[in-house]
Amino acid sequence: MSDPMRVRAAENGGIVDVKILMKHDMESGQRKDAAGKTIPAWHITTINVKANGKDVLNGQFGPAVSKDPFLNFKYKGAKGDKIVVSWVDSKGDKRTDEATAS
Amino acid sequence: MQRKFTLGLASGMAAALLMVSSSVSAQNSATDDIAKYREMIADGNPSELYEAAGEELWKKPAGPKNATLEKCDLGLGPGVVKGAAAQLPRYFKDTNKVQDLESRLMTCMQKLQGRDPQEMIDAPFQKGPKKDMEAIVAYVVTLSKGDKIKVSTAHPKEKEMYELGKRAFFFQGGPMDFSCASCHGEDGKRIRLQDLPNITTQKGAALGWGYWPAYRVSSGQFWTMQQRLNDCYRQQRFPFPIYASDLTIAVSMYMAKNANGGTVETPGLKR
Amino acid sequence: MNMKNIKSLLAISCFALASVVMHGNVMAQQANDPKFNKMMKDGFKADGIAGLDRIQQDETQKFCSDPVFANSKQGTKMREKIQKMNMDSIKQPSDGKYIGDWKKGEAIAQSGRGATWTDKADTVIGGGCYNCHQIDPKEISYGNIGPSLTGYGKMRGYSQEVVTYTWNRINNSKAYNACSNMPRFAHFKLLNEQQIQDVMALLLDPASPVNK
Amino acid sequence: MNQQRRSLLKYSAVFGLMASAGLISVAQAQEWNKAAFEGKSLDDVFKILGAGSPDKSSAVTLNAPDIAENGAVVPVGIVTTLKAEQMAILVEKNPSALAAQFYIPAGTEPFVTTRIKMGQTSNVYALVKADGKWSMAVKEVKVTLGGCGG
Repeated sequence: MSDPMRVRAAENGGIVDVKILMKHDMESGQRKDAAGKTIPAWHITTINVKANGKDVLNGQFGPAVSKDPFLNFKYKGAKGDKIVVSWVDSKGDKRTDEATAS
Repeated sequence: MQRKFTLGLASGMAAALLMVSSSVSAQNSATDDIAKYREMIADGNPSELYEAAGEELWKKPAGPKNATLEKCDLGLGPGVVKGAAAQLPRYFKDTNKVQDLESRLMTCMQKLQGRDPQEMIDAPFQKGPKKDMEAIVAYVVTLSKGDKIKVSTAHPKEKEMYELGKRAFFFQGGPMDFSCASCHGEDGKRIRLQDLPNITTQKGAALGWGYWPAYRVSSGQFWTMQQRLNDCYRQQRFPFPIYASDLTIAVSMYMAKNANGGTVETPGLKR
Repeated sequence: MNMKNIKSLLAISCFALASVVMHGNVMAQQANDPKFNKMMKDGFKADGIAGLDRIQQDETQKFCSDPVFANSKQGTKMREKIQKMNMDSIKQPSDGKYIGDWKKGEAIAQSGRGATWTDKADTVIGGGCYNCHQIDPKEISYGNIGPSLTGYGKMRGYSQEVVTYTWNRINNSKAYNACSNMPRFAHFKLLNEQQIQDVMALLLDPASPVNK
Repeated sequence: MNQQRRSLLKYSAVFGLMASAGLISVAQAQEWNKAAFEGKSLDDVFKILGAGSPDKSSAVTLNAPDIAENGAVVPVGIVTTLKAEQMAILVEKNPSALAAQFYIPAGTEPFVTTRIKMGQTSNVYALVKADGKWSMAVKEVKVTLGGCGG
């Protein structure tokens, strides 16, 4: 079961600045456990951001993106835009959260 | 910068004046670059993820009594969370003890929810009941962000705890002869590139106490003050400090009281 | 030293001696506090290689846990006693060799690992030298709790006197400064003889980057 | 802020449920570019992305620190004056060079910042695809050893 994201979106001069924090271990596949066994990679693979139903960003992550990923981008939009962020990870887990541009 | 330069001279050899000053400037540019790095990651502190989870846990009925923590008294009255972390540790009449945030939360979990504190004490950090504790701590300390640190030693037990903490701070042991003071007892010191606050001064104590609990970048974990202290003792090569023991509360009391007047900047974002 | 000083020194040491006899303690060093002792005893548990014996202080640690006394005039005699005790414990290299391999020494200086409760008994303990000292000028990540050691041999020369002093200092820094922040590497077997020879080479081999 | 977060949590619960029930398909537009992320070297990834050997361009800016205090979190941003359709972040000395890739629809600024892991000091590459052509910026980021190392 995945934990909620934090999504913040602030409009300024017709540009919406979106900041997303995702809760995910982003296991690299490079680490070993106490017994010396490699911990398999487990990471977010794709992330989709929509504003009012329209794609504003599509991202793809490899295992080299940091734990608890942070993403910041900007699009042309307005206050009140409904922003929906969804990710899928390499095990097929999913998470969707929403915020409103302020 | 001026101070570092002087220190570099003091610790260096007079015969190597030129060499020392050139390497000090290289060091200064390295520490400046580290400062830039910290600035770049300051926006978007993953502590927020824990804080949101903690608020949920605070309001969710749990434990054998199926109760929430909403009536928990952190020193400002039942249910008052805003500003509570800024005045801890403190003396509590009901337990007749000086408690830090985590030991007090254990009392609330026991009294309100009927949870066994020993389970919390024994759990490893970042797992099981401690995971809940960490999220709740993130929630509570965020609600003191920006407040002034104001810890009292007016009660005799608080004063006693402070003195015991001070003594523990200077207590040397282990195979490396370390005490807390070995690293945190002088101004302007570093381990590798990490600045070490001088916790014996108000300014240094505020830099340490004021920024923990924090999200720790190197481990990708949110660390409570208890875990921060625990890892200090690990690096000191001491035995394992028992969670929420008087020892840990006493050292916290020493740091917090010294930090009085500083600002609560928690949750911080640390290396 | 004038007469007055000698007199007061004598008075102090007599008094110190007397109080040792009377209380089993040294004058002005912080008193034994049962409450504190209990807090320490109840505050820790043994974990892996980090046993509770680690908070059983030896004389040096006890003395240095009271910096006010340790740095005071009254503490002078005790300070000297502790330094002598640590000096006497130092062994010169059994094979007569002081200088090993500086490359291995650099690796030892870089590592700050070992001896914690998350380590195993056979975890190789590092010297952790860069935690506190600047050494190879190419390493920018160094601490400043101890003095810079860059140019160590080049500045001091490579005389037997310098070599012996450096050997002693790495083996047991408390022989020169009772409450030095530097661990007693030989006393607590943190580094073995060969490892100390390698660290010596890092500082005192003319080919080491430290001396370039 | 609290009010906002509460509604956020409520919404996310609903959306999570919808997603798991298959009522909305999440991120349906994109398949993960497995081959590119599994490419070991820079050249491997360039080839898979169809980037050939991209030219360095002053129109592409890579924002990254000179020194990272910790390799686990290295902030990296790309910004460009070009009309970017795609952006990618590559780390030369990582076991797999490609760290992240972004598709920039019309209306979205050619600006993105994220955080990546670096195993050691390495060159970091910012790639931008605009008008069908790839350009890039390069910067070395030093990864230092911090703390007591224990």
